[in-house]
Amino acid sequence: MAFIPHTEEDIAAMLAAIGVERIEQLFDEIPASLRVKSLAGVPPAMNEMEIGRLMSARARQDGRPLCFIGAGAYEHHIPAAVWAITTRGEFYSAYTPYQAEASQGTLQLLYEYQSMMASLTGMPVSNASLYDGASAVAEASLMAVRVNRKSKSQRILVPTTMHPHYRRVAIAAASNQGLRFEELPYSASDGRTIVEALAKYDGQDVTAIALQQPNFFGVLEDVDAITDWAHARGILVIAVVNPTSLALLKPPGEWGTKGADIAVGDGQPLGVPLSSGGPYFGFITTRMENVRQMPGRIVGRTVDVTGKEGFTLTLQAREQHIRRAKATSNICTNQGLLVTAATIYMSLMGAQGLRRVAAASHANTRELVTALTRIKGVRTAFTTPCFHESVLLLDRPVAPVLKSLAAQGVLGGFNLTEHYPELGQALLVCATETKTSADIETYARALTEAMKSAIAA
Amino acid sequence: MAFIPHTEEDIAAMLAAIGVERIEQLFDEIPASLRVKSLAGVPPAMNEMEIGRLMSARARQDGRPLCFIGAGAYEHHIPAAVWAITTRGEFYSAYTPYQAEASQGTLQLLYEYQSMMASLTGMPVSNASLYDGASAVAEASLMAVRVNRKSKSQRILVPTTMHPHYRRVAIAAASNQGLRFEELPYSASDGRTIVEALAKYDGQDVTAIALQQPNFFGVLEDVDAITDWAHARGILVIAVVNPTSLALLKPPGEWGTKGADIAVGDGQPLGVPLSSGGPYFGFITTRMENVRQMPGRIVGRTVDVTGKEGFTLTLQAREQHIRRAKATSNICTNQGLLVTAATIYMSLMGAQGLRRVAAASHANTRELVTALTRIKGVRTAFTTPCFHESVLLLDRPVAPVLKSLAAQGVLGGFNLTEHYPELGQALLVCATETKTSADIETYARALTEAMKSAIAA
Amino acid sequence: MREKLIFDYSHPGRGATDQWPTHAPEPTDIPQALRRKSAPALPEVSELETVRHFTRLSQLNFSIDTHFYPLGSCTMKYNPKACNQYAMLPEFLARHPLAPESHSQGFLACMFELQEMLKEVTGMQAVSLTPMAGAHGEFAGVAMIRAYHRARGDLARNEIIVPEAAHGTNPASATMCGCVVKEIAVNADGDVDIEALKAAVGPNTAGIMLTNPSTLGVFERRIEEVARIVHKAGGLLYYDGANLNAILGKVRPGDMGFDVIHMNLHKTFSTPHGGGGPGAGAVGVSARLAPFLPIPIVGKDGETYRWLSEADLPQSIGRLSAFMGNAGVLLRAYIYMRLLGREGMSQVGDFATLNANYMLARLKQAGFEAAYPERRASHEFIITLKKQARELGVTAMDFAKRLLDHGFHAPTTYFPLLVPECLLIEPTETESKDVLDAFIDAMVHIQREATEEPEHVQGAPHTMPVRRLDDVRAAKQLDLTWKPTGP
Amino acid sequence: MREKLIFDYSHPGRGATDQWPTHAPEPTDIPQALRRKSAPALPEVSELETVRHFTRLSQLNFSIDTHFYPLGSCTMKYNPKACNQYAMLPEFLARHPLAPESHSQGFLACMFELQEMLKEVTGMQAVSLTPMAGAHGEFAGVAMIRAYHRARGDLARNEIIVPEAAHGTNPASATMCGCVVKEIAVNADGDVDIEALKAAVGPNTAGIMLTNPSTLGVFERRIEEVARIVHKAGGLLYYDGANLNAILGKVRPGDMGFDVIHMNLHKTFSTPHGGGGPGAGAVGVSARLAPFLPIPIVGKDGETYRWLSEADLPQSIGRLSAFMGNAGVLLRAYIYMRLLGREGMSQVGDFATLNANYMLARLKQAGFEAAYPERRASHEFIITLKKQARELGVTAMDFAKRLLDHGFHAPTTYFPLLVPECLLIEPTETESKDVLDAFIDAMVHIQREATEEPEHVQGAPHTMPVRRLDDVRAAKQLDLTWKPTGP
Ligand SMILES: Cc1ncc(COP(=O)(O)O)c(C=O)c1O
Ligand SMILES: Cc1ncc(COP(=O)(O)O)c(C=O)c1O
Repeated sequence: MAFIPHTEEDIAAMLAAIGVERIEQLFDEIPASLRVKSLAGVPPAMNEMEIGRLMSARARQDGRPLCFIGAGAYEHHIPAAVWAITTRGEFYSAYTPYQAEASQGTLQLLYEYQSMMASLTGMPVSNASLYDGASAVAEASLMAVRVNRKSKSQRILVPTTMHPHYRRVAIAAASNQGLRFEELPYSASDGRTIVEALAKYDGQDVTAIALQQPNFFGVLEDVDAITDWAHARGILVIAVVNPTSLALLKPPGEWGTKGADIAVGDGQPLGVPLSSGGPYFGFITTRMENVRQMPGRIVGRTVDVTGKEGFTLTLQAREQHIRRAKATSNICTNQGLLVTAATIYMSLMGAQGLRRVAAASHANTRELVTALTRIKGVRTAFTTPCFHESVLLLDRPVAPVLKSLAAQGVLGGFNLTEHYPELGQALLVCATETKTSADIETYARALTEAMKSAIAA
Repeated sequence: MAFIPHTEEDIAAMLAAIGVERIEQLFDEIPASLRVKSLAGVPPAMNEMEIGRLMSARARQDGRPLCFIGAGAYEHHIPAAVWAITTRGEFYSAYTPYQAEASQGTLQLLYEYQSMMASLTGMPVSNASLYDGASAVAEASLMAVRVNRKSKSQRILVPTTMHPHYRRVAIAAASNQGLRFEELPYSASDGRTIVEALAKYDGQDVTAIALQQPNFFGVLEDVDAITDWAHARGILVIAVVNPTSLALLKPPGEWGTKGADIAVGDGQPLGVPLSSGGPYFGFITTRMENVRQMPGRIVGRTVDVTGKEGFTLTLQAREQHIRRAKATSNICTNQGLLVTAATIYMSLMGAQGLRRVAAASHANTRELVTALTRIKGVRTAFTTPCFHESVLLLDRPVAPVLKSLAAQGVLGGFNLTEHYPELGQALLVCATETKTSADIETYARALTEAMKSAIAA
Repeated sequence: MREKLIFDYSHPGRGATDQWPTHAPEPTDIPQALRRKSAPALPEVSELETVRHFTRLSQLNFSIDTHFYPLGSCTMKYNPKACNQYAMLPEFLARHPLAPESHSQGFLACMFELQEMLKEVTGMQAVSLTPMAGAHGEFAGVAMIRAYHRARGDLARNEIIVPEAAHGTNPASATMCGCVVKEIAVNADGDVDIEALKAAVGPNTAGIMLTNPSTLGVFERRIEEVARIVHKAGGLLYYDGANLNAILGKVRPGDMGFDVIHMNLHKTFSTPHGGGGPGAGAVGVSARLAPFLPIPIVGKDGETYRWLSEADLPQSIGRLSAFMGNAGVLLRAYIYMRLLGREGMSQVGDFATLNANYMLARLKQAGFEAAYPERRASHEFIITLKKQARELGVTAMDFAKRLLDHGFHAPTTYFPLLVPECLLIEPTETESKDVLDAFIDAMVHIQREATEEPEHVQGAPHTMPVRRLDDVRAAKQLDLTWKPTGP
Repeated sequence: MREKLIFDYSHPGRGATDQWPTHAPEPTDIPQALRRKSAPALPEVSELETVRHFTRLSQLNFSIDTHFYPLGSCTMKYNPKACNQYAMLPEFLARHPLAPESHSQGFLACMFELQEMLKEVTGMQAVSLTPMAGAHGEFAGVAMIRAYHRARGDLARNEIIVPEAAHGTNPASATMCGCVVKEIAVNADGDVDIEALKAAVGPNTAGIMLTNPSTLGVFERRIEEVARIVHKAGGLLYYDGANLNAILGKVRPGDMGFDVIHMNLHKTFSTPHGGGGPGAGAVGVSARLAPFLPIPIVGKDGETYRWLSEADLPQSIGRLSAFMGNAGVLLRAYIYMRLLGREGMSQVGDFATLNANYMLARLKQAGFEAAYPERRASHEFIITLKKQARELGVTAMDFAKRLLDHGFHAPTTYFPLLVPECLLIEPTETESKDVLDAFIDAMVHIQREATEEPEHVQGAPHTMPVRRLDDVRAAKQLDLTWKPTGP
């Protein structure tokens, strides 16, 4: 019996103590008509050796292509120490630190995480994680509605330049509560949200604006101007940021004159493997005065009965297990293990290391763009300053080009034509610090090949 | 500076405390003429990301061929739990448990290991490990000379059927002290040591006989007869055994009427990966009366000053750090981490699991032999009972056949022609429990192909 | 044992330089106005300091790998190491979520088969793996219920009925979906009060959320009647799968009449709890809700697996995560299910239930008061210490803290809220009788201590890295981040 | 914290069945006479019990990852996690030692480059990686010395000179090679007594074994003279590389005149100590000893790597292990050396030495007595507590045990034997000044305690899983294995 330690003797003694003869009897309160007849659709058990072979074969099947896709998930170097420690049983197989005294390891780590994330985003407080970056935008929008009591509209402005999946998740998650998300247009020539277009909202009741920096195209928005515009009109500012970029770019807490009100994003770049899209983690930080409107767990430092310092979950009155239908969010299980990895990652990197990761990734993407735009039929879409990701325009359809690249073992980027048809045959590319000049050469050679075989548009 | 935590400030404060101005001065006792000028032959540093890429590429280069080689190193299933726990920092980065009170984890584990290994071999005591199986044969031979005080000859009989590398290691390691190893012939028809040939030694001074079971061909020797023959003549018996086989086969402690005197072998099959030949570990067990002649570390159970049970290194007076030139061996650092893995492995397997591993490996090898001998030009060398390894005879040269198999991704076995030319074109094959019928089919297909392309002898 | 903050190790100029890119030219093309002025206050520590600090921190935790962890409602069963090892194969870790299908067939095959297995064990018709935890699955489920009613033009249905014993996420999720929550009572025997239910349903009823077995540790016996009442009123039934472990292979939510369910893969299918997460809250639905499932879902065309998205499911409630949810968790659940296989599934239900009923019987014999003494335990059960609290001044919290000193993680305390001074105890099937016996011995020991030396229990824990912590101070004098002290 | 024996968890019929082959037919072809009659007494435990037991055991250890571990002569530096991760890539783990060269080029490239790098940092002409620990390398080295003399017909040379401060493995290894050991004195300043050396050499001298810096923590200043004397007498010089960390990138054994050396890769090149091993004791030689190196060695023909064996090296001392030694350890050393690179090598020597001299200076200032107060420390140094032992009855052992209570592994105690009541302290370069300061504070604290409350020090440790253990009883009442009690 897989993972079940009971011997025949154990079972007999246990049944005797209960006063029944067979385990079956323990289910006698379940209506007989409902009992499962068979689970034929579940295959027979494999032992560990067999599943190991199967999984290894499946992994090999997907291979290790050279990946230049970013689009919200970035392949960064992950120090070996990160997961060697993260997967230690004491972190891996513990749960939410409800029993603080027996969970000081997790709690202190979360306190350290909150401190790092607050500093990175330039905000005073952080929670202990949300599901992912996309759902964090939804949570931040809901939080903005709670915080901005003066606004009754529940209108949230969202630039079209925000990750299209993030926008869809926000709509799916928050529209049921009546929030309305309105798109802000961008300029097809510079890839940025059109600041002038905001004038349209002057004098209207708007709850918040969510602004992604860098935006989905990698382009840097004029966050200062937009933040100041919003604050002047009582509109809250939600910053949606890539944590790696914050080693280099102005943190949300310093946007405009007063800083953004809430910062969110996906923590994946901080030591979390690509892993098909998850588990990642969402982060959220805010001003101290908003802390009681934050969703999710928060850890605080306190003392024990002898005055000794210790850590515990705090401000639980916000949460579902206390406040139930009136909680700030329904989140319970969060992404703790990924926060563990990220905290170790940030410790190893420090500000300087993280800045080098950002700078190297940025430089590599520039090198990539230079190499690719040397190829006939390939040019850059925007010349606006960007961070570590860039849009290319092809003179022929993107889809078959990507297919041909994939056949050569190169994942050439994210095809923008579905989400941004107005840009034409646009491709979003990214080369993080993990890519070498040789890799970039490989891509360039493969693209030269691919462009040849694809028919010009 | 890789792994060096010193800041400029630290360095200045430390130099000041020492009273020097530059680190260089700390080396002022080294004659200037001797100082290193350059280390140009060492390449510049790589960072972790770069070495990770390099090692991944090198690993991929060697691939994952389907392996049917045994010959002293066996590919068995290793439960994921084994190395997940073995590589925990507390085991991985500790050293020999000199400070017993701060090393109870390692010490208790070693005590448990000794208990398991003693029981598996059917002997009363075990040490805490030797380097590997081959060097264990050498240590056992030296130990036999110390134990068998009546014998003055330092002659050790070793069957030709013992692993040829083991024999060579024993000679390299022990002949400097005057031990002489004499080979016992085997029968080319049944692959076993010729018991009758022992008669030649009747009446001679022989110190010990070392007997491998199963022997290098996988064939089972008549250990009872040989053990009794030896004991009747005051000759010690050193059993050289595969620990997996002991779940099924008679343990050394039960060989003949009185049992073998010393049992050794390589612990690799117990949860240690093939890993190009090491690190593995050697084990040695013996009768209680010989314990003071054993080489290597031994752990004992004792009590602390309050009477509480605990574990500590014991009988250290045998060892080099106390007895120096008169020690039972020069071994100091042993193979502790591998013993950690093996102890976890044996716990997960238990007697029943280990027996199933042995039985499954044996059955798979039989299936393999059946499948391969269906191919024209392939037959078995011996029909004698064997354990999980078998000798095939080809009607054409083995070397090119193996080469052709390798080109098809199959490592077809160990070529016996160098070490056992008298057998003709002989090939040693093994299929452990990790091989499926489909794998065996793959081999058979590949061999059919390979036999075609190779020229008949 | 204390461990200082990582920031206390920090020194300007120190760092794990080996981890940093060697070549990192200044990004001169980024305008100064968009740049950061001062570096964030991340620690500056060496790799050894980092490893040592976090290794030492880890040792301050209780966990399944080190301690019995009978946290009711959380199913803290053994997390097989194989699930982690094989989910972390280099190729799986490196797979980009937007990789083309040509480089995804291995991964997608696992996901497709996981969907199929989950359908089979729950009796549902379709599954989406995308929700990232139980509560996320609840959100998806209620959102589908709303979408279903809306699609039928049944716009008034915005009430979700929830028994008072429900987990907090149930009402909170309903609120997240813009629904109004109606709590109904449960009977003295732990079942839903049928009369209260009848009174609650009506033309505004969107649905009911039920956990079965309930969080009271008993099976809802009149589930068929409940289903009839709700369905008749035009509502749908939502199944909170947190307690699926109890009935795995015994009875299926789909057969009980549920229209939509979530499963906590981090409970029933043994993916790690990770100190708080990640989880995975796959949802399953009956045929009529299938069009509304959140995307993406894995489909199969001939021999090829592919993502189904908006185009395939135009009525979908949409996306719940940037990509496909907690893929790495799903891989672990897949491996676990294949390891258990058909036979293993129903053994889970058998032995989880056997363990709980054994503990309940033994504790009752030892004089502890069961909340539902006449009922079978499911995979968990409730002990109420209201007598101890009243007579000895020793509360459930005191017992919980004292259990830590005995080397046991405490059961869930003070949940469900309707049972006073309660301990919700869930041993799981992977624990041996020896462990259960030792826990029971500890309870008996603490009970004796509570009589003879109550202060000792009230003052517990005594052997943890810290003594009992001041939660009130934590919430009043907020200290949520370390701040660098001036230079 | 106690943890019972794994056997105490065992129950007949329990087991981690998932790990067992499903199909395991009876081997009916193996005669009963050759079969085992009764099963070995291995534990019968579940996977969770196993994981929990060994995880808990691990927590009872001090280790580099958790504690400062200044064990002199052992170089307990940080073991980078990268070395383990990349040495354990699935392909490396699965590679059979007898795999053909067609499937070995990646692995062999690493080994070849490792050989080359080791040659460069030691100044030797050829290297064999096969010895499995330092002592094994010593054996190989002395065996080569003997083989060299023998090959020249110089058969009388069987004496190995060893300074009295030498590590026990030196004389023991010489004996293993059938040599006679001659110990010579060292001076009051820690250098070899040149007169004693001159008296010791002669026509029977096979060679001398030296550690430099010596185990006394000082550099042998007259090494060139020593080399001249020994070489002139017809002997060869053996270098025990245990202390190579001190001089890495500063001075090379080959340049000092050594003919043969071993390196402890598990010290200088940071492969893990594993609770006692494995190590790797690669040997390096000057040109004249190259023909005698143990096999196998990795050679390069054009672009192809291949094993050199008997055929290539007919004068080799032979094989020392069944295959090629501790290959996985060698991979870790290779990765470490590539991470450090050229620059990193000499920083090791710099900072290992800086740390030791800093501690020595601070401890001297605090009133502790250095064994060689006039000398520079190498990467380690000796404090003698003979005054404390005499005046307060508090011994080096007592200090060592009390240090455990302060969260520090003890330095090496009572070695070298010639310094009474000694602590041999080796901080290594990977420890920060903060840690060294904390250790010094602890020493000062214990010194004060030894004066004011000597019993407390003598009774240490007080906070470990056990108090001081009875070694005498352990050796007298031998209890070396657990035995099943009757049924
Ligand atoms: C009964 C019940 N429902 C729902 C949940 C919520 O699940 P999750 O924490 O995965 O969001 C839990 C888990 O804590 C639970 O116990
Ligand atoms: C000076 C010295 N020489 C030799 C050795 C022996 O090395 P090993 O333990 O690797 O066999 C040691 C290690 O303990 C040592 O310190």
